[in-house]
Amino acid sequence: MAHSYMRPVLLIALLVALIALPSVAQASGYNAVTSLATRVLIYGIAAASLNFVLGYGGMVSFGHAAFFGIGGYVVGILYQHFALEEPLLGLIPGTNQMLITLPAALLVSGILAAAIGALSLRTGGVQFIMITLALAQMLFFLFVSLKTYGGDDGLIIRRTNELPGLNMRDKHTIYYVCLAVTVAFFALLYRLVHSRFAQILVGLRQSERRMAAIGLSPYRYKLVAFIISGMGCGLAGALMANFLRYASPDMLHWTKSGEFMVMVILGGVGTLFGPFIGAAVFIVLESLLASWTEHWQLGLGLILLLVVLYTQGGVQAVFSRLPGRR
Amino acid sequence: MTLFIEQMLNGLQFGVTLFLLAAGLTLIFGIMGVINLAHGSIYMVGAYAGTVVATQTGSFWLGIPAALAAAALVGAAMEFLVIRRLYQRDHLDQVLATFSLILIFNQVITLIFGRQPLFVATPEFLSGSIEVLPGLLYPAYRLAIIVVGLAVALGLYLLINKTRIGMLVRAGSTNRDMVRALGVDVRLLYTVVFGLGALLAGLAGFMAGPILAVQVGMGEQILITTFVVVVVGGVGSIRGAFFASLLLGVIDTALRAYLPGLLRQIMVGPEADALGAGISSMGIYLLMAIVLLIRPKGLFIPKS
Amino acid sequence: MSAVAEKAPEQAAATPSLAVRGLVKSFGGLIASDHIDLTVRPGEIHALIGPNGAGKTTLISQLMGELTPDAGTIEVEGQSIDALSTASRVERGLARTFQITCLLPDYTVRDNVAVAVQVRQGHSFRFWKPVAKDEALRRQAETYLAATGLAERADELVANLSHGEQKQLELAVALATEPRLLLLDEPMAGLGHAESLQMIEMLRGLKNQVSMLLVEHDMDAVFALADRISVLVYGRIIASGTVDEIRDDPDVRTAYLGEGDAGC
Amino acid sequence: ADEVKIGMITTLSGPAGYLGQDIRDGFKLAMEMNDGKLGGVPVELIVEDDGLKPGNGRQIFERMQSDEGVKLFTGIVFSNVAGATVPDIVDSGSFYISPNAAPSNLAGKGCHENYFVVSWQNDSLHESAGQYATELGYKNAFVLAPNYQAGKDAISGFKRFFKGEIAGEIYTRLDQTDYAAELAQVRAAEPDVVFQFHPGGLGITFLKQYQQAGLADSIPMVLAAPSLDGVILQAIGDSAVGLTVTAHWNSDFDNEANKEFVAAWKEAYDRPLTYYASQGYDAALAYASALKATGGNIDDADAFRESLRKADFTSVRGDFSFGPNQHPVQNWYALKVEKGEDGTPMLKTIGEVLSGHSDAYAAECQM
Amino acid sequence: MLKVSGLQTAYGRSQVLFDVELTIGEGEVVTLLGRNGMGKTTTVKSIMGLLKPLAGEILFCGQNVRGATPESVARRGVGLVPEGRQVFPTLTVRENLVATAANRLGRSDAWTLERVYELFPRLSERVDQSAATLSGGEQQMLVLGRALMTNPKLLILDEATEGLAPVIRREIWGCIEALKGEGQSILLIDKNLSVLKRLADRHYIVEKGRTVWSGDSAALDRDSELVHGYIGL
Ligand SMILES: Nc1ncnc2c1ncn2[C@@H]1O[C@H](COP(=O)(O)OP(=O)(O)OP(=O)(O)O)[C@@H](O)[C@H]1O
Ligand SMILES: Nc1ncnc2c1ncn2[C@@H]1O[C@H](COP(=O)(O)OP(=O)(O)OP(=O)(O)O)[C@@H](O)[C@H]1O
Ligand SMILES: [Mg+2]
Ligand SMILES: [Mg+2]
Repeated sequence: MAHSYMRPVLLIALLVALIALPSVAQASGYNAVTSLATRVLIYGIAAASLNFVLGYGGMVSFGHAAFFGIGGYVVGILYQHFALEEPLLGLIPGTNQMLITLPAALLVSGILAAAIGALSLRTGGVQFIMITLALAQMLFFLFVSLKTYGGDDGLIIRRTNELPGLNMRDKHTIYYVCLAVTVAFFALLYRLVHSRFAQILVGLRQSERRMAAIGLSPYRYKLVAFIISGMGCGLAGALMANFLRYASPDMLHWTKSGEFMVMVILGGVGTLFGPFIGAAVFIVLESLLASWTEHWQLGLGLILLLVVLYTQGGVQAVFSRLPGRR
Repeated sequence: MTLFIEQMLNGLQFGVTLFLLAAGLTLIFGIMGVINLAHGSIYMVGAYAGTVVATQTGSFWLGIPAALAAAALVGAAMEFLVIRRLYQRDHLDQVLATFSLILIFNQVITLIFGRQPLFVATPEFLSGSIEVLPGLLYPAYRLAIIVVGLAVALGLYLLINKTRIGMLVRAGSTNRDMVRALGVDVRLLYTVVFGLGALLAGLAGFMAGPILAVQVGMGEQILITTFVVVVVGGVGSIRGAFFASLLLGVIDTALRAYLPGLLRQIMVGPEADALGAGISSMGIYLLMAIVLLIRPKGLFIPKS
Repeated sequence: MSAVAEKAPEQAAATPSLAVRGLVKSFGGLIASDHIDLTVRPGEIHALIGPNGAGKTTLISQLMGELTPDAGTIEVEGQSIDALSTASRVERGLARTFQITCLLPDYTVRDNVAVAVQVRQGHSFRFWKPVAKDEALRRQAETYLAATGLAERADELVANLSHGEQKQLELAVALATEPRLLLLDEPMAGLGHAESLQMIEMLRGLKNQVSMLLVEHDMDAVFALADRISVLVYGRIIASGTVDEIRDDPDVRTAYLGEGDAGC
Repeated sequence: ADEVKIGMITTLSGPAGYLGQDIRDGFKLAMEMNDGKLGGVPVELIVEDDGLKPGNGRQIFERMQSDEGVKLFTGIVFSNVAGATVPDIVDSGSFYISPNAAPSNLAGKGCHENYFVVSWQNDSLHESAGQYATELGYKNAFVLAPNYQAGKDAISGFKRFFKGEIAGEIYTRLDQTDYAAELAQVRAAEPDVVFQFHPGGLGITFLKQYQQAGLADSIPMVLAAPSLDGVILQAIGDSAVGLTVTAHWNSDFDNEANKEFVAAWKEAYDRPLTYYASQGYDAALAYASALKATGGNIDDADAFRESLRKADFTSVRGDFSFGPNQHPVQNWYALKVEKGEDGTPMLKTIGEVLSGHSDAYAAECQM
Repeated sequence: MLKVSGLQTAYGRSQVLFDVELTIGEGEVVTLLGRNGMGKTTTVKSIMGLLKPLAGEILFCGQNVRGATPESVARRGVGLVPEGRQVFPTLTVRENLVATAANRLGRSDAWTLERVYELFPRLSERVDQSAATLSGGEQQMLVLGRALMTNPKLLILDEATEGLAPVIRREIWGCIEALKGEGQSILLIDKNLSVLKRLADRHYIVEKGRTVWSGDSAALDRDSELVHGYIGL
């Protein structure tokens, strides 16, 4: 199969391109491309995380913005306590060290995912979609009314978190940090989706009844997958808060969950890199079209519509149908 | 006491309004099994079409057929051009397709009617209040909504549960090919039913005109609430959607009306108000979460 | 088969493989299991026959823990399994096939079996090692496919299998869990003549290693295989005995077999 | 001089699209009235829709700044987009003039020397309403606002200046479509006056239902400008007659600059004129003043900032200057909805409520 | 009535039927035999229009129906009892029966609910139960009843007795025999060779997507050696 050797080549090419991107962007005078690419990387992580439960596990979560948002707020809240120099709840000191905030975001979003997952996995199908939505919306309303952390106006993070030895005020540095995290994330995800665990997860998507009949308790596996996925989104949220230097309830709103879902479907459900491609296509289209016309949503809508109607399985499917790759 | 009755009446009325909005969705989502995020857009189309015609002609009555026709036509066209290709596919493709339709509809409405909300007059004969109980005045227009909502509920119930069309639609949603192999033109049937669902959305949109803002994006605001109604009631059940609407309406109203007051008994004023508002915003979501945890299929679907 | 399965009969020689006592299950007004008592001896093939809707599948689902009985107890090899989840029952050696096939349609035939092997091995919380490179798993899966005559179809997607092939795969998957008590829900249904014969041969080969509760309407198969037969009618066991006893039981003839040639 | 580029990041899509549209068109009007120049310097205005997403606002800024070399920005409608975007703009040395959103976190400690506001600070809007309600002699007021930051600011702003009692306080929801429960409470509380803050579509809905519930005739209402802008007024029609509003600007202001502006708007656009447009227009005038003073040289940031601070332009509002946190110091007026000559309701200015009013956060700002 | 020749059909890229021949005359009962996976169901689906054949000819009552939609094939009078019990799970028993009921050809002795209940008394006990919760055999009866309610000219039964108790099976054979007596044309797929031999007029055997043998019951006995090779008897 052409697939097996084409793929590593393509991936390496992509990686090289991503590494070269800031310099190329600068040289050609399109500096903003670097920030655009940073956003793509971050959303790529979020979408791929969602895809892990949605595409592989068949759990259509409509509440993943909750994890994205909480990841962002962990960074924001820790920063605020750091800046004001008053510990959180009188106990936990604030910090602006990325080596602490990222793990903290992972931890908190993991705990949140465990809670939300434990509740919502008791249902399935449409009910699961709606209950994840409901729980995420509750969190949204909570943050909207939390005046201490800016409520609806959000939390401004005046300085990006620090990493020892790096100048985090430089846009290229942030880009490379995000790229490194993204590469690590996808490497892990690659192993994960080919593991025994994923084999089970994909089986559960196809028939829970069958999986139970061969001796498996579905709930535990689904919950673990949900937690992993929530942590991925939390990571993305934490990076986003660092990149935007801002966290707001907007990150938790259901429309954000919807966007993630659109990215996943656009790129290709249940494929490893599909969601990443989906995120790239979505974000790039959005900003490209918006810079051309104020009626960009019309264009975006039409393009998305054509993609669903004429590609079966998203953008990824188009690639794999190109001649010579089958 | 009058206040309490009034609040309950408000709750019921809000519930019926919700049902009016959810009715079309029950048909399309609950029964045909299509996740149609653009349902709200059709609601908007109905509101705009009806309002524009009513304003241009000066007659509220002429607005009604305009709203119904526009919504039904747009709905049928949407089914014919887009949705029809997606029945066999994953629900997720429906999500993406109808999401793009939202973007398209909003932009097209903006291009045609501009960005400002439209002016809608309440029809003269419904603009006053009626004394429903001694000392309890109630806006006539809202009573009209209740009447229309109840009529729609009854009509839908009969259609789905007592007619062959209803059976065929339900049958088709689980096994399209088999329905076709038994000699029924499912495609036509679905176009018609989708059009009917759209028509109901259009009706809801037009009826909402005099009490809400007719503006771009008005559909998305109600979309989630209506999905909640359908799911709480039990997907596919008209009866469920109806009672869930009333339940949500009453609970929501009661929370808004009484929760801050209750909280104020145990906390200081402003905090109680903010917390009360916060909890009541979460109200419907909280309710849905609780309902689904206790009855995972919704209220009106038998357990097994 | 594996060592466990081989030893099982001796170990449990005294205790029955399966003992059901006073099992009751009703759906609304309908009583699907009406105080069922049933024993499957170690190593035997115990056939359960009865008219459509008698409650056979419902009984199997209760044995597997997919449905909760209203009353009664179930013991496997002398131990109560009433409180156990489906998964733990499988660990105790129970396995079933589904009358209306229930497989993983997007997996290949081999993967369907491999997943079952993997679950049996119990190393499923492994997030790192690629499963596709696990040769041992593949090979094990293939032995079960060979046993059920599906070896040639190993790489086919299950969605592309014909109905009969899916029934064969049902059995292969159940075998992959290395059961000591196999609950077979109409394994012959949908099989062609040749395949039915093949299936009978195979089940006969498993005899004495695995106890079986065989639900089947194909009387040729039942009479060819069963050591004992129980007859379930309207949720109630109306007769229980050897093949000959049952064949001649007048009640069974009217309720189930019908008069005349029993062959059809 | 060389052409100067001004980047406008604003919200053009969704229900709130009309706000951004008016800001943009007000700004453009100022340019068109001067042959595409501001302060005698040719200007290119680049507009982009942020879709009300903070991340997009930030992205648009990056692109405009680095790819198109824009250094002067304006346009953001909503506080949350401003929160994600403005700090970046000003930290990078560019200038930002807000034509609308002015959240408190950027007005006090978070103020910045390159950040200017020509509209108001969020709280001031409602302080004037509180003041006016007091002046009208109302003894107790029922207050309602959505449960989000701006809503809370509104109520606290109102209460800060209202001397009477609060008969009831309700926080509504941002996505609420039915106010019957709240209106019943209002009716039961029998207040002298109702103050409510519900901008845009929410306001239309609230006012329609208020009128239908028969409250419009029995309980008067005092509002701040966002709850009854020109568009809302048009959408609810006659039932608005009699409502009182406090604002920093109105179309009937009797000064030359305003008359010119109003006339030009009517000439150019066939839709109601809102205060958002006036703020867009003023933002343009503010840039014009600084461009004129510096001769279009924006590279000397200090000089440009100095000339901006002077606020050397004739605002359509009349007197206008920047306070220490570079937010406006201005007068607030009382308006009343009356039937105009052509029979359609219009806002009429009836008096001054506060003069030379600044905001509560200015003191916290250290530059 | 039905004439199939040179039929070729594929699922996606994998071709399953290569050359299927089949003829059913007015009032005839014909069987399609073959091992699992040889293409019997695929043939049926191709006839019904549920699959689009690659090549070949399908004439129903003299009209070419190859490539026609399933609904138009059904409306011309083909009734299908599909393999694998495809009831409409969310409908009740009664609804399953009436939803698609029709008498398009204007039969005088049309099937009615009563007649179906008479044929399958068990169904009449389960009128308002949702079809998903029926037992396997009950579902099979329901599907058969549902097809009868469309009053077809040609009835296709794809393993219609699968999973039925011997009594019921016998009843169904009886019913098919009665239908045959009324002149109903039937295409049968089943593994119950002894009954098929008695009931059917002619038989076809498919092997790997090709019609490899055809003939009447007597010929089937005569060629038993050959037949054994194909279907393992
Ligand atoms: N979930 C349920 N709700 C209501 N009735 C049910 C349910 N499940 C099964 N039944 C009824 O219980 C009875 C027994 O069903 P079961 O599937 O066990 O029959 P069976 O003996 O397996 O029949 P068959 O041989 O036809 O498969 C049937 O009448 C069926 O309709
Ligand atoms: N949906 C499908 N996609 C791809 N291949 C299929 C599909 N369905 C069936 N096949 C293949 O087509 C061949 C013929 O299948 P078909 O279902 O027609 O067999 P059959 O003769 O009806 O067998 P059975 O008696 O087992 O039902 C089989 O090899 C099967 O694997
Ligand atoms: Mg059964
Ligand atoms: Mg078949």
